[in-house]
Amino acid sequence: MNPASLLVFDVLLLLSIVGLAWASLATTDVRRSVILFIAFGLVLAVAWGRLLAPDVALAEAAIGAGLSGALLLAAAHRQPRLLTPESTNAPRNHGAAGAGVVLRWAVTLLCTALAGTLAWALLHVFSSTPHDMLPGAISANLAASGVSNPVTAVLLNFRAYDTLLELAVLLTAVLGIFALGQATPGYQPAGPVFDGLVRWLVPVLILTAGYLLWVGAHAPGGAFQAGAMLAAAGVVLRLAGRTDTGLPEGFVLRIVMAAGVGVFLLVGLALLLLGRPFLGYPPAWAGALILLIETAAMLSIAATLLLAFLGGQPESTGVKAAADRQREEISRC
Amino acid sequence: MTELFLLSALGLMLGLFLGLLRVLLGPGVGDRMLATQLIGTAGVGMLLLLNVLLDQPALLDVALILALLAAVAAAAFTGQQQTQHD
Amino acid sequence: MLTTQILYALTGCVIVALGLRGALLHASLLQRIVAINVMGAGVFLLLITVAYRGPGLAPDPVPHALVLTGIVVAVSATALALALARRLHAERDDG
Amino acid sequence: MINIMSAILILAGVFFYLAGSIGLLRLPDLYSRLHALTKADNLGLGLLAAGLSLHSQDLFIMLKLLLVWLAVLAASATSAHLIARQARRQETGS
Repeated sequence: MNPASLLVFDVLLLLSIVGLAWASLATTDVRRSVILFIAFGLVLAVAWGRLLAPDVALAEAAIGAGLSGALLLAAAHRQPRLLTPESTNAPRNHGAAGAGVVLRWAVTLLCTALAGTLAWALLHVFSSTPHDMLPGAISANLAASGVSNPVTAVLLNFRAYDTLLELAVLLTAVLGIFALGQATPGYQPAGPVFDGLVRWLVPVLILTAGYLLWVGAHAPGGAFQAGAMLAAAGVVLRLAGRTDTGLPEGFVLRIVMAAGVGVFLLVGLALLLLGRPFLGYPPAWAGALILLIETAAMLSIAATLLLAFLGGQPESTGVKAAADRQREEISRC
Repeated sequence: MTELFLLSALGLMLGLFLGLLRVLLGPGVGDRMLATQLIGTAGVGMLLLLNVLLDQPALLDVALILALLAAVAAAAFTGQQQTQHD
Repeated sequence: MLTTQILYALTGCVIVALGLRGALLHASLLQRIVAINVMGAGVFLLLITVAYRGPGLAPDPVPHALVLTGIVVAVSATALALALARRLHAERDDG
Repeated sequence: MINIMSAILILAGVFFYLAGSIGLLRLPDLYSRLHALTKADNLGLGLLAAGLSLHSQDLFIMLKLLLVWLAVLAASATSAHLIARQARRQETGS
């Protein structure tokens, strides 16, 4: 491979990344900013692929370019008023809206200084002799981890604590969203062309989720990417104007939301009872346990991301809605 | 063959920059969204080429997901939310 | 020390600075959220660059796992921030 | 022989892609730009995928490449339709 032309490719890729980031933040038009941010995510996915990080590229393609983009676009579409400076009519906000030239320059200077410091620190890291202890330890223990994809091994075995806590963070975020208000209103039917797309896209997304979950054991993929694909299927249904996005309701929804953390904890505690360290899988069982945890985590992540897109508790349609209405009537009497 | 793949990737990169210009110039939001679609296709193409160049078969999956989710952003962009309470 | 690493790392630093500047200076809540996401992407770029070992060599999987976690946490934090912004909007309209 | 075929297909794909991007940049209004995009997506990526599947000569990879192309095709057709409809809606002011 000719390194010189790959270098040209790298430079152009990085220029487009910086250009998109700058352009996305230089405008005050919210929708333009969000569209540029989506393009930024698309190019970033290519950069992850270029840096031999296909796991991250998968997540970026599914979440960074897809779900975050849809989330931000829907918000920009919904409330252009709140999100543009004109709406900040309260007097205390005037300073922020028309930040003085001095302030602007001071902040710019500070950020430049930060970038310089970061760059200096990183160059220092790169020029020192590489410490290969951690990657060495991982490849030495990979055979006993139950999976052969090193990233999955780190996430679900060597650093399983981190992933458990991350799932707890996701759960907390959804509970926070629930506490803040109701779901955003549904969408109008999107018409026959988009319906035609939905008819094949949703099954393909669900199939892809299953494929990514399974393949995560030995190749890039795993619960996070699979969960994002499932959530994307729900988002597509929602955008097409369906009220039913495949989310369960009431008690079952709560179980699905907590499944990731719950199964993870149960496995950890069961192992403690069996006299092993918390989440220290016996090598013979590791593969199966990881698949079990990942399946539960995928369902939780999918529910979390879809609820995040809805922006609150979904309006219930079935039995629970009827019960709620009844309760309301009783309290009115 | 490797040279050809690299050259093609650079060609797609050139197209991406042209799309970038359209994203920056606008003028309408629709134009920008359209150019973002073009950038997405360039991304898919580059991932297909990098998959061979860097010998990373998983990049095919990345390209597939990028392609599958391309329509989601457009739908979110054009979707009309029912006006109930805001 | 690889030229690729230096290039990507410097870009990461620039993105972090751009994102931080945007988050501090923008008046619009949604644009601040976008700016924080850009800043996060810069941090991810730095981490992935540190993991990169050169062509044909297996990169360090630990930063990859960190970034994977980071992407998912970032999107849920974004959703929470958007819900918060929506609530602020509703409150301001009432009051 | 197969290498030459695949090279021709890939180069043709890049050519059509570039033609599409130039069209997107040079054409005067949104609707004609929509037209340019389909060149890039349908033909450009299709030829590129065809060239790469000739190169790989692996049935599984060929199927995946076909799937990628079909996904891009359907997604770009749908989003082009949605964007055009949105633009019409704004023009007619409803």
